[in-house]
Amino acid sequence: MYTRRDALARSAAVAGIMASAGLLPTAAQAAWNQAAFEAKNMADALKALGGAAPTETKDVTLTGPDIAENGAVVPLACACALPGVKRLMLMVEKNPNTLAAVFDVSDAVEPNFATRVKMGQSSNVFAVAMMSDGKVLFAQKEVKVTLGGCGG
Amino acid sequence: MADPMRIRAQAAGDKATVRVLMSHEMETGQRKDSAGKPIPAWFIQQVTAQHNGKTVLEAQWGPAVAKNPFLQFIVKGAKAGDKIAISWLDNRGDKRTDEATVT
Amino acid sequence: MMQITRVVLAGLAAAAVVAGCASGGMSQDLDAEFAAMMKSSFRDEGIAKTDRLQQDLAQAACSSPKPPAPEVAKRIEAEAMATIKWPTGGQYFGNWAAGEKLAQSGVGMAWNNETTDPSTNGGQCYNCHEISKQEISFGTIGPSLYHYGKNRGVKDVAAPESAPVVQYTWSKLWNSKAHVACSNMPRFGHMHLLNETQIRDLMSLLLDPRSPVNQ
Amino acid sequence: MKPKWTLLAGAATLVALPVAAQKSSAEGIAEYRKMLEDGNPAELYEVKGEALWKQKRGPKNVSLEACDLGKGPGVVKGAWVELPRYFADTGRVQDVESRLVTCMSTLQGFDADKLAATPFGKGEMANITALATWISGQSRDMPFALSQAHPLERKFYALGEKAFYYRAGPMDFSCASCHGEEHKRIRLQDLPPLYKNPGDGLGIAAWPAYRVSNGQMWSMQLRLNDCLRLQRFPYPKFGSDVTTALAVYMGVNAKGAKSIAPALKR
Repeated sequence: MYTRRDALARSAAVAGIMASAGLLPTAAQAAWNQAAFEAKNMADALKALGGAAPTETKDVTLTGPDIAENGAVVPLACACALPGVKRLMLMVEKNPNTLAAVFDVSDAVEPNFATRVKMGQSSNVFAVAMMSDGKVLFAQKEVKVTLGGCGG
Repeated sequence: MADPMRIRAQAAGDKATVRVLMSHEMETGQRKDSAGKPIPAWFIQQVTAQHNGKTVLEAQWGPAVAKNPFLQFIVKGAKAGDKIAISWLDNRGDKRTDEATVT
Repeated sequence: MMQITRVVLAGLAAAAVVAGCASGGMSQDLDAEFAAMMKSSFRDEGIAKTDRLQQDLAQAACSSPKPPAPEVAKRIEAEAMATIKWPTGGQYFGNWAAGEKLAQSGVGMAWNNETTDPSTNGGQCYNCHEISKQEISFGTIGPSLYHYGKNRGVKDVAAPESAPVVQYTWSKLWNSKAHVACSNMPRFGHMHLLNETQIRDLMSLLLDPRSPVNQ
Repeated sequence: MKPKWTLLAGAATLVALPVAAQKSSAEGIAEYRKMLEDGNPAELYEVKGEALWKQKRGPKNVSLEACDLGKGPGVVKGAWVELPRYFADTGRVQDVESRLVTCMSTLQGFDADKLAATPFGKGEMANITALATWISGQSRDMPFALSQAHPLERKFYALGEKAFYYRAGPMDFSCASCHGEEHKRIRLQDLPPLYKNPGDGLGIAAWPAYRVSNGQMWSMQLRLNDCLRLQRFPYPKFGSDVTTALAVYMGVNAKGAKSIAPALKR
């Protein structure tokens, strides 16, 4: 069984090895798409990422809560049942910038990712798949963000 | 230096589910401090995962990913004893790599 | 500053007497130790000074799992009723939309707030009450206020037959202890938590037939 | 450890229930919490806390491994669910955080007053929170079992009860205003009834906890501090007797309740 102690002991050493082997992502390799992350809607984000107009489909699944107890942490998962997925993305319609995360799918991972996003208010969220044939597919759902606590 | 990540990689059948927690502020750049001054954006932009040294996942994140980020993905063909390494790079150029063994 | 007559209790022994507790030697010792503990444990921070720990009659009498004796409760209610300031010019109503905003906000009077000016405070209503159906995030410490005016037959807030419920609601908001000695509800007018304008807005939220509360 | 597949199982459930609107708010919130269960960022603080416990630090450059949390020097497992308790060496009833201050001062040579005056989330106080987080996790699933053997422990229970019901301040609130009845909530958050055993993993049995609303790790001292802030009380000093007395009151009431700390909270 993997323990936390192992994690601690290894992490420092591993960082050194990977850095010397040039395996860390570096600014030079940076593929961070600023235009996509600054887009204010799904269409602009997709344009910046070189994607076509999206089609809604049941083959992309988006998992998330109907109600978020707090918008600071909203669990979302995206997956695609079709072969030939190049990229999966998570987007939040009413956030200041729509695009939240992009996952590049390789043959070695399943097109199925989960993370947690921030939401400023109740909104539609999207899971978007870019396919190797150029098609762009998406699924959506509404997540209600509630106010909680004493609010003081 | 950034605090260590917490990585769990558990094999089931011919694949392994990897769950990662990263220690990071993920500051959006949209908030103001108590004096009304904008707090500059500070967030992880790129995440890379490797299975036994081979890159299997590259991700780009924006500031909308929640503080102390969580990531879950499934690596095909990974078995107990394999190594999973995760690296992140933030918009200030800070980076961190941690490794775990698949159980 | 607050213009409230406080029953300043030197030791807290007096509180126990008011609350109808036994006042044997043990309990008096404990009261003295409790007072000393409270004094040494807290410090001033911003607007929240240690004088906030001094209790008035209602606070002292309601600081026990046991309710106060009936005559004490009656006295608290009568004294609270006498504090009620009726609205200037008989103007009970304001703007329900402003009232809804106040009901949503829980801000005010904590050590991290800059001022005790009521105009910066919220009413905290949704923390404890269901109010309009649109807001699904509501508390249950207080009763549901959905259809508050409608359930009480208020069709026109200015009609003479509405007067009793209008006055009751104003007095409840101003000093809840006028009706229930140990009510959990803050005394919004009496303790300067909200000003008259704000209370008018809450009155409209609760009673105006056009308010979402009464839809 | 078996993989839990919480999120994936959740996916199947969601697909099977297309008419989301028919779910009650409470069910929706329960589902949200379930989705966050796996992968609590509190784990990051546990990792940090364990490292801090073992690391040689402070003016004397020693670790905390000889710190006595009540079960003997260095015994961490099970310590959390017995705190606060009476310590003969200090002659005081102490909670985990005030005990950590004692150990950091006597063993490591830190200045106890400076530690206690450090704001939450900053410097050594952030370290104390991480240590408390790890220590609490070492008693996970264990039942609360505070001692009432020493007279001072019994006195603190009585003082805690008085503090729990003490109404004061501009809003007349006491702890009991919110936690004095069963089945109440503020907004959508359930309020544990703290005058009795609120049940496994509720009330004191859930703190320290990671707060998703602000992304902060909250210790019991900070939990109480913020409750008292929202009671509109003046500022409770770190490790003060009122905070310890309240923790004794809650801890004794919670006898037998299983700890889930460190938990995840709104």
